[in-house]
Order: sequence, then structure tokens, then C-alpha cells
Amino acid sequence: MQRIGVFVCWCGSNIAGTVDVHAVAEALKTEPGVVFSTDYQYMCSQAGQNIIKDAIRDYRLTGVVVCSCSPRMHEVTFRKTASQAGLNPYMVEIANIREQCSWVHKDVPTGTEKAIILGRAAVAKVNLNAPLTPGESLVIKRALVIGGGIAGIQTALDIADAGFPVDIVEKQPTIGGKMAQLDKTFPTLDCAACILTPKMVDAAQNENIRILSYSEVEKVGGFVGNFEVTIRKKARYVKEDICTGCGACVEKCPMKKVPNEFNLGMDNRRAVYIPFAQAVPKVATIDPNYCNMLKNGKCGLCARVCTAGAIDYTQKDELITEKYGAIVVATGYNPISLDKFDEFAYNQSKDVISSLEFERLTNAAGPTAGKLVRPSDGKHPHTIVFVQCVGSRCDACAEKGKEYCSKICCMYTAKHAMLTRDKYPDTEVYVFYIDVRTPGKNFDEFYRRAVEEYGVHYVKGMVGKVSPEGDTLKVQASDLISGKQLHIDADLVVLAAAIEPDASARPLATMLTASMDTNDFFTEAHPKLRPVESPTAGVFLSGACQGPKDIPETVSQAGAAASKVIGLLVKDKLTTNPCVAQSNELMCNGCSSCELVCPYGAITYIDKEFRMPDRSIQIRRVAQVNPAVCQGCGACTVACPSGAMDLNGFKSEQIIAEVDAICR
Amino acid sequence: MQKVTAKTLSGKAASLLNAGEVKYVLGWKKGEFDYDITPALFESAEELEKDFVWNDFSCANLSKYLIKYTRSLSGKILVFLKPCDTFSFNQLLTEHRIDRQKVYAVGVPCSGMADEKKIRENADGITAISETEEGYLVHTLYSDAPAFISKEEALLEKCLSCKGWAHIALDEQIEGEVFAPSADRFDQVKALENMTPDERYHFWQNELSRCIRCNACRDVCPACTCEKCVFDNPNSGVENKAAANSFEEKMFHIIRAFHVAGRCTDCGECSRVCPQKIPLHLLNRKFINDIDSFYGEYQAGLDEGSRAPLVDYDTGDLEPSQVFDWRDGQNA
Amino acid sequence: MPVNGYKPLIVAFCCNWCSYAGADLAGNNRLNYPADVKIIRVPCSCRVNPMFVLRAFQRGADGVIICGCHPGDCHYTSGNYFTRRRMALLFSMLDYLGIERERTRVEWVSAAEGAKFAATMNDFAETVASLGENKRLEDLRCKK
Amino acid sequence: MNNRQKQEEILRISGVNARKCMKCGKCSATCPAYDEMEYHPHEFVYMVETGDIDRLMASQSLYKCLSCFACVDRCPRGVQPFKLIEAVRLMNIRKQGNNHMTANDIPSILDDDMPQQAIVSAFRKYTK
Repeated sequence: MQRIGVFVCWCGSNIAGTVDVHAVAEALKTEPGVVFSTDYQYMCSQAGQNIIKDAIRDYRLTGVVVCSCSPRMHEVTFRKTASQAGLNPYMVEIANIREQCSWVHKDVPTGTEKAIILGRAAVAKVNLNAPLTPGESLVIKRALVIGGGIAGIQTALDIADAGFPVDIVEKQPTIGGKMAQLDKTFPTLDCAACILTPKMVDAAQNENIRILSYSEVEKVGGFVGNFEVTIRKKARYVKEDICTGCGACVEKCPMKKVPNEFNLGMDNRRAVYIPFAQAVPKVATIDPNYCNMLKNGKCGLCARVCTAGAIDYTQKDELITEKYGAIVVATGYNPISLDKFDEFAYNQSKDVISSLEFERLTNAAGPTAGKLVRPSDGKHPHTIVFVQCVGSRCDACAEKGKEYCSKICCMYTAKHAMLTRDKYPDTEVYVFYIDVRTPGKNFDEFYRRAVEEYGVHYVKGMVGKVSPEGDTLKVQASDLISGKQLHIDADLVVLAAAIEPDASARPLATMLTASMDTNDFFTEAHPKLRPVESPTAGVFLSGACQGPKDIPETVSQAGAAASKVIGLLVKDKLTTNPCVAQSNELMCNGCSSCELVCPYGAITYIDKEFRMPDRSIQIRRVAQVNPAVCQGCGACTVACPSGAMDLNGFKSEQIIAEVDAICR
Repeated sequence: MQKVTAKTLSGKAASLLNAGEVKYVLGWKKGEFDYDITPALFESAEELEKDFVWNDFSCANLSKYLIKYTRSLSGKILVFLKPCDTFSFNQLLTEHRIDRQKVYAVGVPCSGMADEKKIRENADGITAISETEEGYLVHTLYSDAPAFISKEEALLEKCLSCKGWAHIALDEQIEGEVFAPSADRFDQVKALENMTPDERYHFWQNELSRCIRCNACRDVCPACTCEKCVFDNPNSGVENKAAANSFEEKMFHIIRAFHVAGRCTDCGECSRVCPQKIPLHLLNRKFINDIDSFYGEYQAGLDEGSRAPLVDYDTGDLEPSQVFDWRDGQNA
Repeated sequence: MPVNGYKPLIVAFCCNWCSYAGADLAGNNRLNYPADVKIIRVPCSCRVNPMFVLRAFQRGADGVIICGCHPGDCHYTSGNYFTRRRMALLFSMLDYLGIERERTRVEWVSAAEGAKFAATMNDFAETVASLGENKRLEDLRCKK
Repeated sequence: MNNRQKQEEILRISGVNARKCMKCGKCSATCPAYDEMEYHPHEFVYMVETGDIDRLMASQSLYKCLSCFACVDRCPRGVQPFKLIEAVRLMNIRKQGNNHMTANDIPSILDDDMPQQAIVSAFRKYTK
């Protein structure tokens, strides 16, 4: 028989306001096994915890029931308290009489009655509790970073600097991500390449970092400290270790009309290509969709000109399986497709472009070598209209666009407008905005500079329509301050497209069993207190995969994610949750039902000898649970017809006792 | 009357025994009465000669006994499997319950089995039953002239919707014709579904109130093969022998049906052995019908190694809240 | 929520990661629902054995509701998919035995859906209260 | 009907949630009849939202709306300004003697360029 102590918390007036705490303590005194019962203003306070510790010693308690807030809040606290007093922490149960009682019911009699019943259920459960001891699992001291943009690079560098090996998996032929495509960065206007490319080189040269470019994650198994990940290294038909990146193949390749994705299709590349001059790894890649040799066996020019002999048309995708202790998701973002925004004529006119395309047009390494010209005729634009919030802040029911604010558009549009006026003072620049959102260090100052020093016309209102007419783009917009409808003949219209998570994020989340919100952004473990951790243990979040972010925010989150990873990897062992499934071999049928429902592959079978009553020996197949792998969901316990499988901490007997106590 | 004779089977078994190919033979022998044919283990040709029975009352599904015997006996066991029994055999192989190496499986074509309960319904004090081509002559204490009951009238419930052979690798198959099925096995389930809830409740109350918890259904069921039944296990939270706890007494059948759901081959043994004539197969068939219609047709034991529906899922599965509307739509 | 003065007894099994957190959120936001609802915490909805559901009815519960993460969002990847099959079959069977189908329910409530949790419990409690006391399961074997 | 009731009536008839408006002005930016109007689509929404109903009901702007639905199509918040205008028009027409058109007005409007259908639909729209 257990000796149970009951501790009823007032939580100030949070509980005591709707629950007669004395009555609860009094009523629970008569429950089977209860030898001590009391109440106190704040059980979680030092004084409250001392009451529990004293009672455990004075009354030789074997079990503790705390009637208080949600176990999600203070179960850990009270377990620690118990263990400080020498009681096994798993002998503590919480009756949730705040969130699920005092806060949702209005009158004292109802609240008190329910609190007593909830307390009774907890006492019934503790009566059947058994001491549990956490196990241990080894931590593989290697991290995986998925995504090689600035977020992934920064996370990898920080982890590597702490001395742990890191793999970066990047699906493109080079790392660098979106930042590599940008021209200048707000609000300091330093050039993106100047600050990013040294980091890319650092990553490539860091002996703790292995870059798996042109690769994708295919399968994820295992658990925190011990993930097993299969990575598909796509065939690039060039031997990465031999290629010197000289570019001779690119020069000779006769397939010249391949849309260049790095410049968003505004110019062409060859079938064999290096995305950009500072690519890391600086290795050529053959595009199998365009290469004549790969498509129909005719050509082979690149192999002939390659002095290193790096071209290999027979290369196949390679599957790499590696073990990791931690995984960082840094899959980033993409601008949304503008196909649905007919009113802005994005698909009708070449001179209506997205902001990312504008970045490439003004980038010295871009298709026009940094000269801002109209994509249609190469002429210098004199009137440029920027439209903000294209697809951002849309109603959830609207078919196009996203509900959220994309966060970065206000600032980069201010940057674009300012730089245009700076370089081409003869241009008129209009920015149509709904609100200008500039919360960030030196952000508003930057925006004001665009207006005050550079004379950018900021117009409060939206563009309703863009119609291409001959050489010009007729822009019809409203100016809400003056109450006029404006008609502007523009030469170039730039749309600040909303950003969305990369399409690879959703399937990846499924593989990682990490949760996502309705917009496909990864969910953090706690929006305020654990912003870089996914709720799935061992999975961390870095950059825009978690929500729209600018570069400084991304970098700081990347560093934060890295420090969390380092904190995990420095441990040699993790204590495992002892609330795991356990198979009673005497009752196990060996039928495999549990094995088939286990999402973690924690169950295996062995043949075991059993001594029968007649002294004969029988060999039976029985299930065994690996406690380090089991996460304690309990799916197996229901699949098991004989009830041989049970879950520590949530045994069938305990749950039935709770049911009985509630239904008494 | 069976088209394959008992002599054929016992002769086959005896020769294998004598040749040392098998050490034991799992078959049937006569119990107290002519209609009471029970499973039996034979160790010699002489025993077979003396006791082996194969007739319309050899209903018992022998596969379940193989769990016990493949473990406790050393040496190969010959087992006779009727077409319906092969499903149970397959299912037990899938669940790793039988050591296939120790079994010599012989498939026996079946011409349909007789339901002793149907015969006894109209005849008290049966002294003997003799088989004819068309049916059975029932001799009783109270009449000199035997009464006649036709094979169709006495046919066992499960034979009305015979499934034929499972896909199975038998060691040997006796040639012969299998009784052809005719009825839709879900007719009664659908009829019940179309009743009002009150009607259904009264139907089941009437049936289940007769249960005496003799556990015959559990003991005969080839899916109920747990090392220890939850209802016998003090740690399951539901164990109780006496009726002090009302749970076990009343919910036994639902839980039993749930535990075999997706594994039940619909062999009908539960209803056959129930001394209170409770149509327990209607619970199992309800689950089978639901599984077939919600998740696609599935026959337990049809193929060895197939994944049972309850240890499987599809991301697009029907929601529990949609089940009734969906089925009402199907039945309408 | 008494209907005609009758207060039902409702047992709610909530998974620790979504629905129990959703219930906590309902509390944080002070969203009222009837005190007739008593929550039992389980790690995952797939821990709920049909025996627990039947046991609750046996012991006098008038309604049983199982809440878990939305399909696809299970903390343990696939637990609620199994729950969905098991409970669909179990509830269908109870209906087959003549037990009112409105007494059983499965609802997916995420950790962010405090309002949905409260609304679900209000609705379920009202439905169950309007059915009155559950005697059927208890009486299933006792023909009067 | 007091102001509050009128506001509620308009919202009820139109089924519009004026509070969803984020004042971006895309409706007015897109409106082909903008220059004809005293109050513009975004102002309609704002006036209904703030309960400035009488001025709106008295305005001729109501009848300048072409019912082209551009504002409905392009509103990023799904507010449907046109439906509000239609509702205000209805409110006007429903008042005794407030028909915007009578049968007697038609002959003077008719000319060869005017499609018959336009007359019929205008008559339907502007009279009770």
C-alpha cells in the first residue's frame, strides 16, 4: 500500500477563487492510501516545495499528488522536489485543477466538486505508480544542417567552431542560397556578396564541415542524439574531387539556351554550368534536362575539353547514410508565384518584375552587369513604380496570397528605391504602400532617408491596375492622403512579392516528424522561450523556414540554433524518458502487431526459452522494447491483444483506475 | 456425406507415419455422441485405424492446436486442413505462432459440414446419426423410425458462404471438389444495421443475456491464442472472475471481437461451439464488413504475411465522425 | 451543462502534446465549458484502449470523447492514424449493439485550438445531456 | 431607423465584414468610375464601418458605381466594397418615393446607342 501525500495549491486566487482548497484537501484525506493532506498559497514556491519535502520525510510518503496547475507547467518542478527529498520523481502525479478546473468553471461548488474528482483520479493513479529510472542513450557527436543559405552556413560554422563535425546538405549545386542573389543589404548597404562569400569559403575550408551540394535528404530515422539520415547525392556528371572549376567545359558547351535560374531566367546559361563565379563548391554541374550527351548520346564536347578528366556521363545518384546527434532545418524561403496577380500584368509585360529580379538587375554580377535597364528593350527606365504587399497580408479566404506580413519587403523596397535614386537621379521613383513597417535597428532612419534625402515618392495607397500600352506601363493607383486616383506612365514596375517557405519543407517536416503551421513554416517548441527548437527533440530551426526574417535576424537565429546544437552535442549521454513501453515476455504472443505499429522501430523479437510447469523447455518468440528508441506513445499497447505490452507511467491499470475514480 | 472418404485420409496419414515422415497426426475422433466429433492427436497407424473420423461433423478447425503441439512435441505433425481452416493456418503463420517446419499440412476438400445444433433442435435423446447422400438419419430414444434431415437444412452457418482455399503452400493436397458458396455472408449484418438503434439493442440484449461466460468461444477461436487472455490477467485492470466487477461479464464479447478484428478469418467456430446459440459470428462479421467498406477489402489469412488493417493506416482514412453518414450513404 | 436538470458524466481522453495542451489553452483564455467533462491525460490518443472507453461507460460515464493531434501532426508521427481506425471500428460496433452513436466522439484538437477545445466540449456535453443517462451498455446482458 | 440600425441593416444585406478592411485603397485604385465619385470605394467601406451612413446614402456616388466588380476581385482582404454599395442603394430604394428612376424617365434617356438591356437592368436596379 502506498503512503500518499496530497498537496493542494491555491495559486494565489487563481485556484482558490473558484475552488474551496480546504475542502479539496479535506475530501482527499479519506482516499485510499492518503496519509497526509494540506493546502498552501503557492506550492511551486520555495516554501511550498519545502512543505512537500518535509511531508515526504515526516510521513514517510511513497507517493505525492499535487493539485495545482497543468503538469505541462510544473510537473518537472514537483518531480525535482520529490527527488530532493529522496522520493522517486515518478511517484509524483499532478491533478490539473487550474487550467482544467478553476479557470474554466465559474462557481465554487462546481469547481470544488470537480477538483476533488480530479484529485481522486490522481490518487488512484499514484496508488499504482511504480518508481521509474531514466535510461541513457549515446549522443552521436555530429550535426546535420539542411539548407546551405546564410542560415545554414552560419549555423554550420558556429557548430564547427565548437569542434563538432557538421554536414551541410544543399539541393542546389552551390551553397549561398538567396543571399547570394542579392545586391546590397539594408540598412547598411554593404554588398551581400562581400559579406557572404567569405563565409562560404570559410565553410568550404573548415575541416569540420562537409558540404554535400546538389543533395537532398531522402529518409530520416532514429531520435535525438542518434538520427540516421539517408542523403541522395544527385548525379552532377562531374567528379567533384577532380573538377578544378576552370570553366573550360562551360565555355565550350554548345547548349547555350538554358534559362539561368540564378538570374531568375533573365538570361541563359549552358547545359554544363557553374551557378556563379564565387560558387562553393566551385565545380561544374551538367543539367541532364538539356545536355545532348545525356539525352541522346551526341556531343561529349565538355569531356574532350576537360583537361582534368572530371566529366563522367555515367555518374549515378549516390545514397549516403550517416548518423547525427542533431539536425538543423534551414530550408529558407522563396518569393511566391505571381501568376495569379493578373492586375499587375506580371505575365503580360517583361517590364513588370519581382523584387528579386530587380536585385539581379542591379547586381554587378547580374545579367546586365549591374546596369538598371528595362528587360524588354534594354532602355533606361525613367519612371519606376514599386508596389508593396503583393500577396502579403491577404485574407485567409482569398485564393491568392498569404495571410502574414512578409516582413522584409518594406526594407528592401526602401533600399531599391534609394539605390535607384542614388545611381540614377534622373528617375522618378514611386513606392505604393499600405503601411511602412520598419521595426529594427536603424530601419526607420533608413526609410526616412529614402524619402528625405533621396526624394523617393512614398504614396499611401495600392496600385489597382497595371496595363501595358506600347512602351509604357499605365499604372492606376490610389493616393489615399490626397484622395486622388493616380495615373502614372511607368517604365518599370517592381512587385514586392510575398515570401513563402521552400516547397521541400513540408515533406522534410514529415520525415523529421517536426510540426508545421498552416503556412508550412516550421513551428517552434515555444514561440517565446524556445524559438529555435522544434517540438521534436533534436531538431532545430534556423532562418526563414520558421518565419519571414531578414539577414541579421537569420544570422542571430542561426547562431542560437548552433548553440542549442552544441549544448546537445557536448553531452556524452542523454537521459531517456523512462515512460516507455515494456513487454511482459510471459504473456507475449510474438505476433508482431506491436512491431507493425511502432513508428520508431523500437521493438524487436528474440526467441526465448521458457521452462514449463512439466519442466519441459519451450522456445517462444517474444517482443523486446529498446528503451532508448521508444518514445512512449503507447500505440503498441493497444495493438497487443494479450496486454503483454504496457506503458510505464501510463499503465492500463493506472488509466483504468483513473477512469474508475472519475466515474465513481 | 463427404466426397473424400475417411479411409483415404487415415490411409494417407498411416503411410506417412509408418514411413517416419511424420511423427504425429492431428485429426478428429468420436466423442460422446455421433455428432460430437472432436480434435485428436494420433501417434500410430493402429490408433488411426481405430478412432480416426472424417465426416460431416469433423467441423473442428485444427490449426489452433498446432501452436501448442509444435511447441511441446518434437517431430513433425501431420494436420488435416479443410479449405476454411487454411485461412486460420495462414493467419497463425503470419503471426509467427506456428513453426511451419514442424508441420506437414494436408489439404482436405470439404463437401460442407453439418450443424449439430440444427439437428438437435428437432430431436431429443439422439442415440445415433447416420449419413446418407441427401442428409442425415437421426435415431432417438423416443422413436423407432429414424427422422430425416436434409444436408441443406443442417448445413453449418459458415458453409453457406464458403471462402474456398486460402493462398497457401500445402505439403500435400487431396484431390476433390469443394462445396460451392452461395450466400452473402454480410446479409445479417446489413439487416441489423438497417434496424433502429432500439431494435438492435433489444436484439443484442436478447442474445447476449444468455451468455454464461463458459469461454468456449474464446477457447476454440484460432485468433484467440493469447498466452494469457487479458480477462485472466490481474494486471490488465479488467481481470475479474466473479461478477463483482460488471465490466468483464458484459463487455467480454465486444473486446474479444475487437482483439480479433482484422485477424478473424470468419471461421465461425465461436458460434458453432456456443452452448447458448449466441450468433457471435455477427460481431466478427460486423468488424469484417466495416473493415472491407472503410479500408478496402481484406480477408485475414488469405495470404501469409499480409498486414492486418488495424496495424496499418492510410492518411486519407475515414474519420470516426464520418463513419455513420458514410455507411448510411452506402446502404441507401 | 444540465439539460432538463440532468448533468452528464463525460470522460475525455486527451493526448499530452496537442489536445491536453489545447485544454490548458482553453483554461489560459478562461473559456468556459461544463465541469461534467473530466480529462484523463494520455501520451498519445493511440494509448486509448477500447477497454478504457468501455470501462468508462460501464462505470457510469454518459459520454466518452477522445482528443488527439490533427491527422498528420501526431507528435509520434502515426499514433492518431491508428486511433482513427480503432475508434471508427469501435464506435461503429457500439452503434451496432444499439448504443447511441452520439455518446462517443473523436475530435482532433491542436495545442493552439483552445477555443475549439472549449467549443467541442460544450457541444459534446450538450449532446450527451440531451440523451440522458447511459444505461444501455450496463444493461446489455441483463434482459429485463 | 436610427443610424446604428441602418449600419447593421447594410452589413446584413451585404454580408460584408467592414472590419476586415486594412485601408490599402486597392479598391479605389482599381475603380474605373473613381473620378466621377464624391466618395470612393475605400471611403464607402470606411463610412459604413464608422457609421457615417446618412452622408453616404445621400451621395450621388452610389449611382456612379458601374458594378464592374473590380474592387471585389482585387481586394486582398475579401471585403467586397461593391456589395456595400449595392446594399446602400437598396436601402435608398426601399424608402417610399425614393425610386431613382421612374418609367416616365425612360423615353428621354433612350437613344440608338443605348442597349435595351442596359435600360432594363438600370430600371430594375434603381427602382423598387
